[in-house]
Amino acid sequence: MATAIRGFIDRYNGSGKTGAFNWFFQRISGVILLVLIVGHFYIEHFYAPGTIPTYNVVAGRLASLGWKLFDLTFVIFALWHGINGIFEFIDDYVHSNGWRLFLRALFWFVGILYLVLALLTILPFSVPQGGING
Amino acid sequence: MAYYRPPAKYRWHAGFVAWLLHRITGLLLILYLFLHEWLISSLQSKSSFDSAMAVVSSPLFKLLEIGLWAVVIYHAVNGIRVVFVNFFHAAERSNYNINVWVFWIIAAILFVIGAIPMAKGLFY
Amino acid sequence: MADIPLKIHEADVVIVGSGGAGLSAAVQTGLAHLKTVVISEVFPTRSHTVSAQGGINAALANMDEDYWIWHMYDTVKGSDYVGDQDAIEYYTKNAPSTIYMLEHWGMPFSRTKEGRIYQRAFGGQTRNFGETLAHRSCAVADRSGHSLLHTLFERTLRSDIAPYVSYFSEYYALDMIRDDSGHVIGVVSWNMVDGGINIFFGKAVIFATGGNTRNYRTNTNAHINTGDGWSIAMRAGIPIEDPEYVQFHPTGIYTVGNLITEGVRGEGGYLLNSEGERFMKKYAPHVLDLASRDVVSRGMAQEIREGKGVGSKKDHMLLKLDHLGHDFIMDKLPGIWELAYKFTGIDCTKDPIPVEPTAHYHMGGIPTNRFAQVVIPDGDNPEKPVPGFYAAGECACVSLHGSNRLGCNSLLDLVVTGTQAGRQASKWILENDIELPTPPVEYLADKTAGGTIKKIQNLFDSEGSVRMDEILEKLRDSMSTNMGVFRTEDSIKRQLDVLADLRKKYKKVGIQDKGLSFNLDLIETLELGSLLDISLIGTAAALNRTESRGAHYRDDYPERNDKEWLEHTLTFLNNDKVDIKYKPVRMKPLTAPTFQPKKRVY
Amino acid sequence: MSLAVGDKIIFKIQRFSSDADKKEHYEDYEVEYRKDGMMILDGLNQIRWEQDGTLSYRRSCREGVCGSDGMNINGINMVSCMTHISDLKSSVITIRPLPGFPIVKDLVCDMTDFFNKYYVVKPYLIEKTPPPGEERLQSIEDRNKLNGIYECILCACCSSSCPSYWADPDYLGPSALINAARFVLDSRDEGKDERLDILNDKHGVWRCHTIMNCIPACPKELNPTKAIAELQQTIVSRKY
Ligand SMILES: Cc1cc2nc3c(=O)[nH]c(=O)nc-3n(C[C@H](O)[C@H](O)[C@H](O)COP(=O)(O)OP(=O)(O)OC[C@H]3O[C@@H](n4cnc5c(N)ncnc54)[C@H](O)[C@@H]3O)c2cc1C
Ligand code: HEM
Ligand code: SF4
Ligand code: F3S
Ligand code: FES
Repeated sequence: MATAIRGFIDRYNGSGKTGAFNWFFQRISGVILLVLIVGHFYIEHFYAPGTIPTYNVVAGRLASLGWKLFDLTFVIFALWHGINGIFEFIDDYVHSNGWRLFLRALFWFVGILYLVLALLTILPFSVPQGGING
Repeated sequence: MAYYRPPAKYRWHAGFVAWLLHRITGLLLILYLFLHEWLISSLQSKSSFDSAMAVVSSPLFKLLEIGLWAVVIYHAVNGIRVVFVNFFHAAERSNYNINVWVFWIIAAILFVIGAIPMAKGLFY
Repeated sequence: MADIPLKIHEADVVIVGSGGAGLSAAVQTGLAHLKTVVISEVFPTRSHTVSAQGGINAALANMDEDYWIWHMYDTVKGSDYVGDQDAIEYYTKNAPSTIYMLEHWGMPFSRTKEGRIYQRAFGGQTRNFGETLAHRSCAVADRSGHSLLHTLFERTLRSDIAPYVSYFSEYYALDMIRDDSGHVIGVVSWNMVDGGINIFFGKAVIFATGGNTRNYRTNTNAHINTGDGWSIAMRAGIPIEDPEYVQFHPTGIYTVGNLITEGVRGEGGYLLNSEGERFMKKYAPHVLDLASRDVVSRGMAQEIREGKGVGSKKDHMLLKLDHLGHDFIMDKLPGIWELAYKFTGIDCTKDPIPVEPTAHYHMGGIPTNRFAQVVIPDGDNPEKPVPGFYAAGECACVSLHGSNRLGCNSLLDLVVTGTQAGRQASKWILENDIELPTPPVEYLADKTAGGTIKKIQNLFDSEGSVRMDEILEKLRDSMSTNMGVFRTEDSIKRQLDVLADLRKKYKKVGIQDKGLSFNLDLIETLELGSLLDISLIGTAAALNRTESRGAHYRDDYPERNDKEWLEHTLTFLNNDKVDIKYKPVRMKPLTAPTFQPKKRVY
Repeated sequence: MSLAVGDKIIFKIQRFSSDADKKEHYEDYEVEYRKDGMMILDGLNQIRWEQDGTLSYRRSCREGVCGSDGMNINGINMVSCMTHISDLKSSVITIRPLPGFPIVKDLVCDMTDFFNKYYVVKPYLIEKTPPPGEERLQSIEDRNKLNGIYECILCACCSSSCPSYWADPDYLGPSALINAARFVLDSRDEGKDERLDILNDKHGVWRCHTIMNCIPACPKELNPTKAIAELQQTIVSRKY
């Protein structure tokens, strides 16, 4: 019995991947996201009900560095938080080490891809094409 | 000897439901984020952007947006409750169940506050 | 019915029972680096030690001045002078270091303002040889047994012991194995989970199978407390000492038996009869409801006999404590409030709790000396050790408790005698070069366990018409009526007849469950057999003892008779016949002067 | 629904035997309500002794301190010996073994995994400095930190109610974690770091999603969720 338990204990020792940071950051980023997401909704949906967010409106807003940073922070936090959440799923429901590794790698890749995509999308908005009123 | 493990069943209660919804809404949100970002990034020209925006400004999409707001506000408020449980002992035996309901009510109120301007948008 | 699987294990020490006593022994054999196997009917922390509430006695003097000799005096007096005084001295002297040891192992004692172990007052515990009340019972709120058992189990999980101690939980001991020279070399058991006979060979065997008062209608004991240890020992030719002394706790909850601690009366609760009279003033004019357990139980039973019982059957008493006030009860006795509320629906801050004298504890047991070696009479020697056999805890009789145990002395008994058993067995194994028999497994199994296997096989094969519950119900009712607080020659003889009849019926008992996996039917049927055995020897011994001493009260012989009866009973069971022998009480302590028998007044 | 002595209630019990069966099935038994305050365990005993001897379950102390008889009664985990039939307020009572464990027979589960996880958290006092000749001192306040934690009876009602525990076979579960807290919060313990290192694992404290099924499941009225939060805070504040 003792050896069986020893093997069992080893499963909890020395993995190096404790999950503490992810857990903690999930909470921190959640609270930060609360501010960001309410801001995002306010600006996109409540601020001027009925107006259609045309390219110009958005681009106009994004012309300022502040808004650019706002949207970037939002995307980065949301991505991090959301993908972290998916990792939680994986740890809960996927039990083979191979699959766990594969899915983690996959979502790291997806995460980085979308980060790049976000940068490429938000940064070009800074130069309004054809002027604000065009 | 062959033991047997049937799938687990358990009676629902507020905390259980709250967690399940949190999971589902979290998943919906990240999937929406992927979709949203992919869509916007593919609309790099003004004309395509504006025509897409016209589509998503139709009443149907406005309704879906209100749904999105519900998902967001539920996830956000429940997330704050989780933080309260983790760091401020918001799960005493005497109040753990009530707290879930309190946060649900807060979520409902916030949802309505946000949904009103959004609903107004439906009629423009 | 499929074939019964058979498995053989070997170890240095085999411990049967994982209550406080068994675990204390396992710690010691583990420390001696001996391969130890603990087999138990239940997972260790489910043993009945977990139910103890009050505390564990030791003269720590944390609350007021106290010495072990005062503790010794109280124990001897409580035993009604049939306790063996050498053992009692060893035990009370070692009590403080035992408590410190438990504290070091992590037992979460309640604390005093100074940060020391909290001690409370309990019945029969006095200072200065009976002068004033002593605070001697070291307590963990009202969960002392739970904490004790968990602490001991935790101790065996530490890395210095864990590799040496293996637990075989849910293995039910069926019989023990003695070789031709009488040396005890193993235990035959039944794997309750998957089914099958498992034989555990060991150089020494320690029995710690706990209490056995399940043979009474209302009792404070767990479902598993069925006297298997006694029954197994008797089948191997070992006698049981003093089985006639059964302690009745005055305040078990009416009809269910769950214990309401003595502490309720300590805090000012008292007993009432149907006329609303505080009747204990008749039976113990000085201390009233706080007299020792045998005295209070007797008082209650006497009232019931006189028709002053409460309820439609006039068969119980009321424990009144509402006058203490709601806040006080919720502060000092919350556990009691919950038990009473759960089991009777009564809110004891408003109404009294219905209670009755309830079978609680067997003072007797497998005879041992103070080294926890099992001793049997041999020619002129009344106490010859059985090689390789040790016993500890409630199933053993050292005898520390004589004919009446004091509250909170039992938990101490478990740890002290359990530790002794573990140490002595280790010493014996390490000092002697013991060879386990090594003939072919089949032969060995057949030779030693053949009879047991056949017995089980028969139960599986039989189409027995009698169901175990009929016999059990009858047994519990008749024992309560005939062998209760009061006994007479008539009632005892009546009980012997009932038992003879029940034992005959039991031979025709059948089981409905013929499966191997977790066959509770089989286990309960086997347990019933043990209950019948222990009931029989207790009854037979009670018939012989024509005096009243401690928990054994004969209406026809109401006085204690030191001239003829200052001795221990030894009962042997041969098939359905009980042979009774006697052995002297060890009156001489190790260093203290002898406490001579005196009239016991409270 | 209120019950009177003499009424009949139906116990709908999930049956399974690893000897013979491949799948579970349910059997109905009629139980007589014999006295006020009758517990589920009394009903089970009635069935075993008077109707069907093949029914198996664990039980020992019959007063809620040994932890043998955790089972799922009308969808909620409880110990049968402390559950009043009348409190359930239903005429059909469904009884199943603890969810999430392999079933050996009827209401008896294989608890090996549960106890292994308990052993993993080093559930014992770790001492580094030799103790004094007497007891170690501990203030009343320090001792009171253990209240609401040390009373655990290892009944598994909490772990077996936890969806995380069902999902992740490596999750330590609320019971093992509250027993870890028992020592982490003990002022006498000197092994906090090594114990917290074990708990600080993806399948340790971080796998609790504050689902809180474990709170109402605990028959001793303990609060595993709170104990886990305490551990999480301790680890986080130790690290960050
Ligand atoms: C309700 C109650 C309250 C009490 N309160 C106090 C108190 O406050 N203070 C005090 O000092 N004393 C108290 N006592 C007495 C004391 O608790 C018991 O005497 C003591 O716990 C017995 O311990 P044990 O180790 O000998 O046996 P137990 O703890 O009963 O353990 C017996 C062990 O033997 C095993 N076993 C039995 N038969 C078999 C078998 N056939 N095969 C395999 N294993 C078997 C069981 O599984 C179990 O592990 C109380 C007793 C009761 C019932
Ligand atoms: C708005 C404020 C938000 C807050 C306060 C918040 C809070 C939280 C918290 C505390 C958790 C951890 C739950 C747990 O471990 O049990 C969590 C999980 C999660 N969140 Fe958020 N979140 C927010 C926004 C978002 C957004 C925008 C997304 C999507 C991009 C998202 C996706 C997820 C996902 C997928 C999970 C995992 C769900 C689970 O493990 O059950 N969250 N959130
Ligand atoms: S915490 Fe409660 S439910 Fe969980 S094992 Fe302990 S006593 Fe049982
Ligand atoms: S139910 Fe499970 S997820 Fe946490 S709060 Fe309780 S352990
Ligand atoms: S039988 Fe012990 S907890 Fe129910």
